[in-house]
Amino acid sequence: MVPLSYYVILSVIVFVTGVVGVLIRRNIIIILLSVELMLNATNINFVAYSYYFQNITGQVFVFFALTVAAAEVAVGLAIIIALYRSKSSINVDEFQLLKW
Amino acid sequence: MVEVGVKIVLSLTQIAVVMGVVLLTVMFLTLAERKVLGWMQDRMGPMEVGPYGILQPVADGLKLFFKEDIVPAGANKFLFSMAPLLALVPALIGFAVIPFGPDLTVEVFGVQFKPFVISDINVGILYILAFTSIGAYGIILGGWASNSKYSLLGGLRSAAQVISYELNVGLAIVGVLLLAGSLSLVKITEAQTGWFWNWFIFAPPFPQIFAFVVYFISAVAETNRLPFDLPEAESELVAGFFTEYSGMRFAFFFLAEYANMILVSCIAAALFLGGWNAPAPFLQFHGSLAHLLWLSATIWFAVKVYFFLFLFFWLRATLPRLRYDQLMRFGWKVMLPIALGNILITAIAAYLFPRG
Amino acid sequence: MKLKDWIKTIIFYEILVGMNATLRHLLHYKPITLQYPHEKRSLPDSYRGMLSLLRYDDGTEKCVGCDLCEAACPSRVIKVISAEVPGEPTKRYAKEYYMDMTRCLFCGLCVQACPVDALGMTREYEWAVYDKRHLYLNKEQLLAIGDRAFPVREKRLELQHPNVAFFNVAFTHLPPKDN
Amino acid sequence: MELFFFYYLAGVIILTALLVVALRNPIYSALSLLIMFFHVAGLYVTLHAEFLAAVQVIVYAGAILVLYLFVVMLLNVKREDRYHPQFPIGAFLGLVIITEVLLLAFRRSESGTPPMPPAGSVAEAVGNTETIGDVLYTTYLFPFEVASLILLVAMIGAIVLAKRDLFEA
Repeated sequence: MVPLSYYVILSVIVFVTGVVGVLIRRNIIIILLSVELMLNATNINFVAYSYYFQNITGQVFVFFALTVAAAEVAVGLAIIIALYRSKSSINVDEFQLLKW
Repeated sequence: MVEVGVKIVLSLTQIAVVMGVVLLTVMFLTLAERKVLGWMQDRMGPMEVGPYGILQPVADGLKLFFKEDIVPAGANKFLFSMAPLLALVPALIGFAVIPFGPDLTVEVFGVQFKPFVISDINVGILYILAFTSIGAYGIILGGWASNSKYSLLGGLRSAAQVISYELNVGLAIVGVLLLAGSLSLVKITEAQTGWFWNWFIFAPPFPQIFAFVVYFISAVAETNRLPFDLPEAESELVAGFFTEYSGMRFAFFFLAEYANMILVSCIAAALFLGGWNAPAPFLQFHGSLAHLLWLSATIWFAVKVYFFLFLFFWLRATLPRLRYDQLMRFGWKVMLPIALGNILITAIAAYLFPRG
Repeated sequence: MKLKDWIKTIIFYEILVGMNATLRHLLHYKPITLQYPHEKRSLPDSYRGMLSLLRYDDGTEKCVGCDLCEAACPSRVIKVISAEVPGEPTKRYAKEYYMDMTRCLFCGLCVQACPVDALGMTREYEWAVYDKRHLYLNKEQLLAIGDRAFPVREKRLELQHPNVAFFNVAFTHLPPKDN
Repeated sequence: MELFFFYYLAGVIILTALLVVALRNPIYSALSLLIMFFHVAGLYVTLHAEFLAAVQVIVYAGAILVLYLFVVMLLNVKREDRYHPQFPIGAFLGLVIITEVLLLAFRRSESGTPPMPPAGSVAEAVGNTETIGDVLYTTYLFPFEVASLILLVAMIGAIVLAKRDLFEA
């Protein structure tokens, strides 16, 4: 049997990888991919806890997370396309109109 | 430990047999398609290799095997080599949950063994849907990695088409799942035993005939067959996403297309036409011959699958290719509402008249 | 009427009609294919196949080197180098005669242009070669084709008229046929 | 045996997650994410969540990632040359969080890990899909409806954002 803490550690490592990806990448598509990484990390946690506590609620919430991820991708990619149309670039450093 | 060994050996044998049958069927299909198309168009089809051309698939296979393997200049070599595998593996892996015959259990060296289904998992249908959705990667990556505009256009078209029609396939299946109350193909087939009016296409509470039509049209579109073969439209895009492929890599794409055809035919037979069940109980071996039930059952299954495969060829011989916007409009504005309405009505019917 | 159309759409009426047509052809299977290398079509006499140069029955060439075929050819297939017949200053013949069959489109204009009927179109069409240069034919090759394709030359009687048959000098010993 | 499967799946998941962040070519990043999704689905299977495993592959690998690839190919971006200048800060933050969590995980507070579930427990007996369906359509019916509303809003939003001349026509 695999101890629950292993799953937690795995999920944290993946989550932090996602966070670092958001911080250090400049390609907006890869930033979105990193967000997917973070969502998956939480999902792993949910499922592991659901199994160890014998409570199906965790899996239901993974289901909701999937829904939200799908919505996020649809809107996010639409925004990327709109940005690319106006700036001809997907480098986040160039989108700085709101920067002071 | 011995049991695990026996289990592994049995499973591997089963997989080898199923793959062998599938690949043999693919070989036969390549010939049958050309022959049937020829006959429907008052031609003869291949006649040269062997008597009446029956050795043509062997000749084709040998030709493709010994052809020069070309990687176009500027192509992404790694993805270019990976794409055919990504297309072929999902097509073959789906056969793992198809029940080819009755749900018998045989004991071999103390190991429980089901000879006619490789693996009866309780999310069988979802498993197949999951892996067919991976098939789109082979197409889209093959198109992108070829470094050719025809391939790229074909790949992008195909990805859009496969995703749109996969949705309709999934929604069309839901009606059957509601009536059967299970996601396992074995259980779904078993729910259709008896006379042919128990088949889900004619099932009493609400016949799934609309779901069946939606499923079949979407399956034709998903396997990129005519009249929905836009990704590989010869007259517009040369050959679509595999324009730049030659030799064995081309053969893999080809195999994937035909294996996908067989897979969707098997699913259609199992979900809508009762799988291995005969139209009437007395058409199976029974009574003193009951121990041969598996034989007649597999034959019935094969008959149904081959009927669908023939339908594929028949449609190809009859219908012209759709335009791309027509294809998309048909998928989203016609097929999708019909599938959703079918789910609604089936749910109400299943609630009012629960089965068994 | 509206309802009828709607029902037809629902049951895929048009598609079923089309599928019926294809199935009928499958069941009443009468192929129109010819297994070409094994069986061949019988060609009409007026088939426009390979070009050839013709001879008279006594073996002399019909061609008088007038260059009209070269002028008539739309694709510039033909090249004629004409010369005097040695010792007979009034008569000319084609000293060299070339045809670039890679460019020929088999229109038959050269045959119609020829005043002495020296060109003919045979019924040969199996002229696939591995080297394009093999299709650049000289006079000997063209005459060989003519000999092969027209072993017996039927004379066209209207050309026996003295005004027309001015060039047909080789046939003077034959009595003119009456119509 | 289970531990071996866990180590394999976890190893591949971590490796591909790092590759997603580290690779320069967006297409390769998306493909490593694809491999990661598959192994996460495998992890779900070892945790007896077959339904979620299938949905993970269908939704993430079959729909979401294809959309990403679609956009990458549509925009046809040249590969990015450098990481962001705030690379050291990001790496430092990541290290800090990871060490913190590792310390917490290995401290083993008095509550400890929960007991192992008994074999043949509820989730396995009823069938994973049925259990999820039951809970989803009774206890969590309202969140379910909200989720469908979110999807509808996202669909409309995506169309409005991506359509070039929605208001000109």
